[in-house]
Amino acid sequence: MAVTVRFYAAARKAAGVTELKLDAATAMQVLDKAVETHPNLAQVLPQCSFLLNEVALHDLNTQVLDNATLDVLPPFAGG
Amino acid sequence: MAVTVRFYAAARKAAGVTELKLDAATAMQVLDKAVETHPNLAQVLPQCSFLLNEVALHDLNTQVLDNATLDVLPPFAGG
Amino acid sequence: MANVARAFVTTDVILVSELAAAVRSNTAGAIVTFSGDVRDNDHGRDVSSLEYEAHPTAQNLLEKVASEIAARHEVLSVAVAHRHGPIPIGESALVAAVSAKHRKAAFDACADLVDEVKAQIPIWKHQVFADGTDEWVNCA
Amino acid sequence: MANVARAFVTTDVILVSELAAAVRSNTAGAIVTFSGDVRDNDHGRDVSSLEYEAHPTAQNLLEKVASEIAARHEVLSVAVAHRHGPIPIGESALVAAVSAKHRKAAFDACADLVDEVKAQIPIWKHQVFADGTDEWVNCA
Repeated sequence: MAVTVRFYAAARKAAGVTELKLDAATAMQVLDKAVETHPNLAQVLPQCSFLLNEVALHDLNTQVLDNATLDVLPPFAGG
Repeated sequence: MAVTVRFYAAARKAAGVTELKLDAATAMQVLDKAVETHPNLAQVLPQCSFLLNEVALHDLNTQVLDNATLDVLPPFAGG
Repeated sequence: MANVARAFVTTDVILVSELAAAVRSNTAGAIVTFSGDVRDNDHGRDVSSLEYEAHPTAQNLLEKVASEIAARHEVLSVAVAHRHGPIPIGESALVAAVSAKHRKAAFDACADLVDEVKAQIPIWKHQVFADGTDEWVNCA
Repeated sequence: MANVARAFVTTDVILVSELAAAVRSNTAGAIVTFSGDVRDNDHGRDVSSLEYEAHPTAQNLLEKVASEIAARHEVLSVAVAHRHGPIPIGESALVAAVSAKHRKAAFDACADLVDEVKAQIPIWKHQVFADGTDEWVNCA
């Protein structure tokens, strides 16, 4: 499935890019592929939460549909 | 001793006057004399606190000096 | 050590924004304000007008309470004002503002300040109801 | 049932007085406001500039949090705004205002609202220090 990964804040800094487009079947696979090509992500991903098509994702084994968007959100720091 | 008693808020309403001048030796005597001439004070005095020359008075048996001022303060209701 | 930016009684309108500005600083991360406003009802009865009476010592005592709050909490600056005389419905009777590095101290100190003002400052509220009756609040 | 008067993210200056006015009513006896301001220091280091980044869902989530707070407390009206983009030192990043009949509910709801915004809204803070280094806050 063609998936877009979007990186925010510290995740974007670690990735060095704003988004990636890649092919994967599950959310976990998306992240594994992203770390392969952008290894600095490995340090920030364990702290992150994720949105699949802008809905909170609780299980990384969830399958992704074609054209899905996976957002990588570092710990919030509003206020 | 010549003493001035000043009434505030609900105490003034009960007394019907803003202040009284009377002769007494203790704070208690001042209040007793005030109630004698203004009996409606009897209902409000038990809830009141007092200032003798603008300092909080904790013992009504305290002697009053000549020209002292005794303030009668109903329960506060600021804010 | 925290400072008392303002502490006063007045018969004029009190602006919350003015007290907030008085406690503001570039080191403060949080400002909490309280405004106690005159309501058009009390215990289910319509209030048509309202007046506060302040004892001559109210100003000094307000300064004292503000200093105590500034010393008691981890805050940067404290301001408080109480209005007396007639106050139109919807306007502020009591305004407090507190700045602090961190928000919890600002919330705690502001709530504590309001409690202490209500407990310690010799000010009284007189309400006139829509039916023409009136009362001194807190005095049966 | 309490209402949400305002809930928005913005890149403009947020005025506390505007949110306070939005929650005001003649039945409200208490208005509590919070302003979380950009400080010139953090953990003892001088901050020279600061920027917030907001996720596209931040607006919707802010509305949701405000509604939850309005339902959870005995309050009349709730307003909240979060600024993003660059924010000058001393200006507000997060502003909340709550009105209630009684002050305790207003204080509690306003503090709860700020806590929930910080926990639930996808917004990030980027600080640049005087020594030229920078950090995304909360992310080692």
